[in-house]
Amino acid sequence: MSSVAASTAVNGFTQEDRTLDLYEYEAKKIFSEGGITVPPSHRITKPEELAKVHFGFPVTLKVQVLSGGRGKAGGIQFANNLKEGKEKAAELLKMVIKGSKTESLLVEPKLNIHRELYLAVTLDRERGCPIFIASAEGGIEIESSDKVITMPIPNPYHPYVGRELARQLGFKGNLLVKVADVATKLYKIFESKDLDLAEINPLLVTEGEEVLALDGKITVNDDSIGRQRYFDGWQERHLLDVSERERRCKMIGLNLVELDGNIGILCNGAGLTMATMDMVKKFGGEPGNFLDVGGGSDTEKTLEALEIVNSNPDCDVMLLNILGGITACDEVAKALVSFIKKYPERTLVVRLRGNNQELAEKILAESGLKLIPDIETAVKAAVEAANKVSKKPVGAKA
Amino acid sequence: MSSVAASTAVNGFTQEDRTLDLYEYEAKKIFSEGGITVPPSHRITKPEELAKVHFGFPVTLKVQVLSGGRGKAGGIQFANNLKEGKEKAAELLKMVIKGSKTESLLVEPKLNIHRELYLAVTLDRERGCPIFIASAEGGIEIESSDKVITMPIPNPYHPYVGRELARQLGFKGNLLVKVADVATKLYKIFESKDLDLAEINPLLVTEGEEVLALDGKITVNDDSIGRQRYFDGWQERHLLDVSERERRCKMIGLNLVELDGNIGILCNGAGLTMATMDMVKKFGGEPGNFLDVGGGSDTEKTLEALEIVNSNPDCDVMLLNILGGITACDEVAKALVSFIKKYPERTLVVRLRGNNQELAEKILAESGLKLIPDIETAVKAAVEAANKVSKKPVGAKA
Amino acid sequence: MILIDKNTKVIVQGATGKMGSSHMKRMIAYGTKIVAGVTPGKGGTEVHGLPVFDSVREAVETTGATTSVIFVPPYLALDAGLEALDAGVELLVLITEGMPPQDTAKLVAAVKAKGARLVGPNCPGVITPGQCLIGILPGQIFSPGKVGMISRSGTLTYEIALALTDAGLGQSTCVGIGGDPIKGMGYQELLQMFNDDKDTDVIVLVGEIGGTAEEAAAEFIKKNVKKPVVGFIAGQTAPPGKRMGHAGAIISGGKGTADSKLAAFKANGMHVALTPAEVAKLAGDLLKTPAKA
Amino acid sequence: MILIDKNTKVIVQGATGKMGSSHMKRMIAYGTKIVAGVTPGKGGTEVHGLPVFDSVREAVETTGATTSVIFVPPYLALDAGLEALDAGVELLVLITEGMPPQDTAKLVAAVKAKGARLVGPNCPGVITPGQCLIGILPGQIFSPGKVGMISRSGTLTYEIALALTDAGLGQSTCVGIGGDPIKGMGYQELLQMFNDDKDTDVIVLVGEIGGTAEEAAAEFIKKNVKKPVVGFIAGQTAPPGKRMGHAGAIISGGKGTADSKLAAFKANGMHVALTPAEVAKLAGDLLKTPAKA
Repeated sequence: MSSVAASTAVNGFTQEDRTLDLYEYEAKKIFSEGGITVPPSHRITKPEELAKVHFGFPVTLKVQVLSGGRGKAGGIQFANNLKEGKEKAAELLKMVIKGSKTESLLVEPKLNIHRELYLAVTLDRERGCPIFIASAEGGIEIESSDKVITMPIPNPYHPYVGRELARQLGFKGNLLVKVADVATKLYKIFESKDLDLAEINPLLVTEGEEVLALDGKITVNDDSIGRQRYFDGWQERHLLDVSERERRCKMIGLNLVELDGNIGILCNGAGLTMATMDMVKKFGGEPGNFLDVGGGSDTEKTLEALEIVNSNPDCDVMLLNILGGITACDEVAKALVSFIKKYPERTLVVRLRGNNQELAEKILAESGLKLIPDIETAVKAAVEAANKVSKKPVGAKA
Repeated sequence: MSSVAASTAVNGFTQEDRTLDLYEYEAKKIFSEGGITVPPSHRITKPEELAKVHFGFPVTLKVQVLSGGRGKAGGIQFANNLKEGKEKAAELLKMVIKGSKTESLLVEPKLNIHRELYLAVTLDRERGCPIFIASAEGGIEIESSDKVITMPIPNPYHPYVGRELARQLGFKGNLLVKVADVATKLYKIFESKDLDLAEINPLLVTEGEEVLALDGKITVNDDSIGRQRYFDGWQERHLLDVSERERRCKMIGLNLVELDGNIGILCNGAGLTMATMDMVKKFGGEPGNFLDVGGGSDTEKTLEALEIVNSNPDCDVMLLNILGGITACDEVAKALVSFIKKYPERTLVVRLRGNNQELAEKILAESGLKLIPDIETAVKAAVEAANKVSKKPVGAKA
Repeated sequence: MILIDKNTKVIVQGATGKMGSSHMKRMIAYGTKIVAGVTPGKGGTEVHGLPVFDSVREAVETTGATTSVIFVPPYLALDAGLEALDAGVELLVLITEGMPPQDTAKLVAAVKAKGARLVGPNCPGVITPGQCLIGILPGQIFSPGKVGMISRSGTLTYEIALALTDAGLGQSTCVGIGGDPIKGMGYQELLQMFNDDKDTDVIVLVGEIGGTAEEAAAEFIKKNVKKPVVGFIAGQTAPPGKRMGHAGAIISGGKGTADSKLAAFKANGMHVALTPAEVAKLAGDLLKTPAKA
Repeated sequence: MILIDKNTKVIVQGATGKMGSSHMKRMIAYGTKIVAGVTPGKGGTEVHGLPVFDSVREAVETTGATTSVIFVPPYLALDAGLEALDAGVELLVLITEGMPPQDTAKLVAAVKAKGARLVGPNCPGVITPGQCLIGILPGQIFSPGKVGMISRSGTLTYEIALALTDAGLGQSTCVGIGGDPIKGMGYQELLQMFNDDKDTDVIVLVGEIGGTAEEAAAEFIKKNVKKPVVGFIAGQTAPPGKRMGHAGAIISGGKGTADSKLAAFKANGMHVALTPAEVAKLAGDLLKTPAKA
C-alpha cells in the first residue's frame, strides 16, 4: 500500500469533511475514558487561571481551535514560568486561525519527546471498511510522510490486529504490546462512538517506554450522532465559526455554503446544486450561495430554504432548480406561492420538473408564477436578470 | 429440527451442569436491567414482611431455591389476603426441595395468563454455537414439549434473527415484534454476561398483548465468571446447599463429589477419576468420593486435596491415582511425603506415572512410600484393604 | 440492460412507511413487478393491494422475489439489509439516506461474503426504462434506448437522463450508486457490466468532486472498456474545503478536484461534457460512431 | 497416521509462560519439529534455543510453520486462535483449559469459515508416536503402531495408551479432543480420517458420560467406518445429576448415561471394553482379525 493511497484515504475524511470536529481537549477526554494515556492537562479561558495549574513549569500552551495548522500559525507556545505563561496565554487567547476563534487554552507539562508516531482509525472509501493509518513518524502532516502504513480492520475486531500493526511499524517486545494496546483502544473508541476519524498525532513514546497521546483529533459522523447520546448537544456547541445563516441551515438539515456572487441558488440534491452553480458560472453569472434542500423536502422546509436564500443581502436574483424524485413538485409549488405572496418584488427564476409536476403546474398557474422547464434556459434567465441587477422579477410575474 | 435434539441441547446445559445458578429473583433483576419486562415483585424472608408489599392481593408466593421442580413440590402458592399470605409464607419459608433450602420468597401479583411461551438461549454442543430454544407452549418441562423450535444464532447478532424466531413461533404483526424484542434482549444478556443458559419459562403474553417474563433461570458459565465483574462474590453466596468439604474444594478449584463408600479416590483428570471409580466398583469396592485435582497441580494443591479426602470420616482407604501429563509426578511425590509424615497411620495406595516419574520415584523411595505402577493392581489393592477395614497401611510403609 | 429487467421480482422493505409506501405505488404504476412489502409488525396487512410480511424470509418464500428495495430508517438499515441477504435476496437497492457509514461497511462486507449485490445506500435506485424501476427515480424522465448511465448523484442523474431523453436518446439501464463514501457497487463493477451488455452502446459516467473514484474509473475504462464513455463532473466551480452536500463532495488538500477528474477522463480516452446538454450531444454523436476495436 | 507427522512444523503460542515453556521443552525433546515460540511482548528473545516472535504472522513467515499449539491464558485464547488462523495456520491445537465457551464458539466458527482444523480447547493434544508430539501428553507412554485413538478425556487417554503400549500395541496417532462441550474436531471427523488412514488398523474411541456425541459417533461408525472400533466409556458408575469434573461429564434427565452409550456402541457393531486393560485386549485381538469388507 503506497502512501499516496493512504493519504487519499485520510483526505476522504479530513476535519473539513464533517461538521462535528472535536477540540483537542475533548478528544483527549474521550481517549482517556477509553483507556489511552494522555498527559496531565488543565484547560484555561483566562490567563489568570494559569496559577491554578496543578503541575509545574515549564508548560506548553495550546490554543483550542477547530481549524488545522495550529502549530504553524504559532498557536502552540512554551512558558518557563507563570509570568511568561500569563503573557503568552493572553496573546494566544486572542488568536483566530483560519477564521476559527480560540475557544480556550490547554496547558500541559512540557514533555521530553523521545519518539513520535502517527496513529489513526478512519473509514477507507475504496476498501469499504475501517482502516488503521499509522506512521513511525509522527507530529507531521501525514500526507507528506512516506512511511505510512494502512491496514484494513476486520469485523469483529480482535486485539491481534493491533499487534500486527505495531509490528509493521517496526516495534518489538514490550513496546509492541503497548503500542498495540493503544491501537486496540483507539479502534474501540472509533467503533463505539461512531467516529469518522480518531487520530493521535503525535503518539508519544517516552524514554521510559511510556506511550501517550500528545495531541488528537476526533471527528464524529454526522449521520450517526443521533444514536450517540454521548454527543447530545455538542453539535450546537461546536458551530462557533459559521455564519448565523449556516447555523440555521445546519439545525434544520439544509446544506448551505455561502459564496460571493448575487445569484441565490436553491436546488435539491448536491450534485444538481453543484451542476447548477457550474452552469451559472459558465454563462457568466456569480453564485451567491449553494443551498441543497435535500431529498423529499415538503412545503415548510422549502419555504424555510427560500427565506434563507432571500435573507442574503447580496442576493439580487433567486434561482430555484428542483427536479423532483423524492421531492414532490406540488409541495415545492405551495412553498413558492406562499413565498411570492410575502415577497412579491423578489426576482425569482423557477425551474421545476419531475414527481407530481402536473399538480405543481396547476398550483403555480393559479398564482401567476411562470415555470421554465429547461435547466439551461432557467440558468441563462437568472444570469441575465442578475447582470441587470434589476429588482423586477424575471421568471415570475413577468 | 426435532424436539428430541432440542431437549438434548437443553440437557447439555441444565442447571445442574454448572455451579452458578441464579435464583429466580436474581434472574429477573438481570432480565429487567436488560430491558425485558418482569412483573412487579417483592422479596421477603419473613412472613411479616408481606404487609409491606406495594401491590394488592391476590398474590403469588414463590420459594426461591436453586433446585428444579419447585412447582410440583408445592413451592408456589396463592394467597387472597394478608392472613392467608402470612400463613402460607411461614410454611413456604421452611421448605427444602431436593436438598435445597428456601432462601426467600418472591411475592408477585397473581396475573391472568392469556398465553405462555418458552424462550431460552444456550450453547448447542452439537452445532458449536449459541441457539434459541423456544416453544409456543410455555410453563412446561421443555423436554416433554413437542412444539420446540431451535435456531442457531449467527455472530455478530442482528435483530432480524429474533424476528425470524418469533415468526417461526407463529406470531404475526405487533406481537411478533414484541416477542422478537424479548428474544433479542435475552440474547444480548446471554452474550454480555457469559451465560450458559438464559431461560424465560413461561414468557407470558397478556390479553393486552403485553409480553413479560413470569419465571426465569440463569446459569452463569463457570469459566467466564472471572471476567464478569457483575458476579463478583456471587459464587460463594450461592454455595448454600453443598457440604463444607465441597465448598472448600470449589473455592480452591478442586472438583469433589461426595459418595457413600469408604475408598477415598483422588485422581487427576475427570475421565481418569471416573474410570478409577468404575474400576473400584467393578472389583468390589465402594468409592467414598470423586476428587479430581485437575491438570498441573503442584505440591500445595495436591496436599490440600489429600487433606480433603482424609477429612472424610467414612474414608478407610485412600487411593491416589495420578498419571502425569501436565501434572509433574515429583510435585505430587512431595505432597505425599508431607502427608504421610503428618498421617503415618493412613492407608494410602499410590499409583503414580508419567511426567517426571523418575524424580518422583526418587523422592518417594527416600520416604519409604511404595509405588504401584499399574492401575488395576492399585485399585485391587485399595479394594482389598478397604474390605478388611484395616487401618494398617497397605500400599505405604508395608 | 443490466441488473434488472421486466421479470425482476421486487419486495419493498419499509413498505408501510410514508416514503416506502408512496414510492411503492409509483414503482407499481411504472410496471415494476413489485410482489410484496415487508414491515416487521405489519405482517398480514396490505399495501397497494399487495401483501405485507413481517419478515423478508417469509416474503421471499411466498413470492420468489430476488430483489429488495429498502426504505427503512437509517439506524435500521443494517439489520434490514442483513435480513434480506440472509433470506437469499440477490440484489439490494438501499434508498435510505443517513445510514451510519460504519453500518454500511458491515453490510458491504456481508454482501461480498454472500456474493450478492448492493446498490446504495443514499441512492436514487436503478431503472431499466420501460421495464423496471427500483427506487425513487421519476420514471417519466427516462426512455428505453442504448445509453447506459452510472451516477454518484441523485437529481443530477435525472437532469442528464432528461437531457438524453429530450435529445431522443433512450437508456438501457441507469444506476444511481449513491453519494456516500462507503457504498455497494461502484463505477468499475458497473462499467464492466455495461461493457458486457449487448443492449448498451454508449456509457455515461456522472461524477462529482471529492475522492478519487472517477480517476480510478478512468484508468479502468482505458484498460477494460471497449465502448465509448462520456464523463461529466459536478462541482467544477466549487470552492475548496467546503462540503457540498454529500459526504464525498469536497475538495481538500488538492485532491478530488474537478480538474483532476476531467484531466483523468481526457487522459484515458473518455469524452468530456461540461453541461447536461453536452452529455446528450456527445452521447448522440457517439451512438453514430462505430465501437472501438 | 493423521493430522501430524515428523515433518509438521509447529510454533508454540504462549511459549514464555510457565506451562508453554516447560511443554515446549518436552516436545522438542520428543523430536517434534518445534520451530519457534510466540509471545506478544517477548519478541526477539529465545526459549530453549528457539526464537520467540511477537506475532504468529512473523513466526509463520519466518519459519514456514503450519501448526500451532496454544498455551495462552483462557481469556486470551480466542484472540490467539484467531491470530493463528489469520496468519494461515492450518492446524490449531488448543491446550488452554477454562476458555469461555462463547469464545470457543466464535473460534470454531472462524476455523470452519477458513477451512482450518482445531483440536481442543482443554485437550491434551495430538501424538503420532515416534514422530511428533503436540501438546502435553507424556510421550514415553506412547509407541508407534497400528491403533488410532480418539478420546474426550486427558489422563484417561494416557491410561489407555499405556495399556496398549504395555500390551505391545503401538499407536498410529492419538487425538485428545478435549472435554469441553464446545470444541473443534469431534469424533466423527477423526473417525473418518482414521478410516482413510493406511497406517491405522484398529480405532479406539474413549468417551465419557454426558452429551450424545458417543451415540452419534456409533451411528456414524456403522455407516461410514470399515475398520474395527473399540469403545470405552468413563463414568459407568457415576451418580446422576452430579458434575464429574468436565462440563460435559454429567448425567441429567436420563440422557448421556454410560448405559445409553455402551448400548449404542453394541447396537452399531463396535467392540465394548469396560477397563483400560480390556481395551488393549480387544484391540490386540482385532489387530489379528481381517478388516470388514
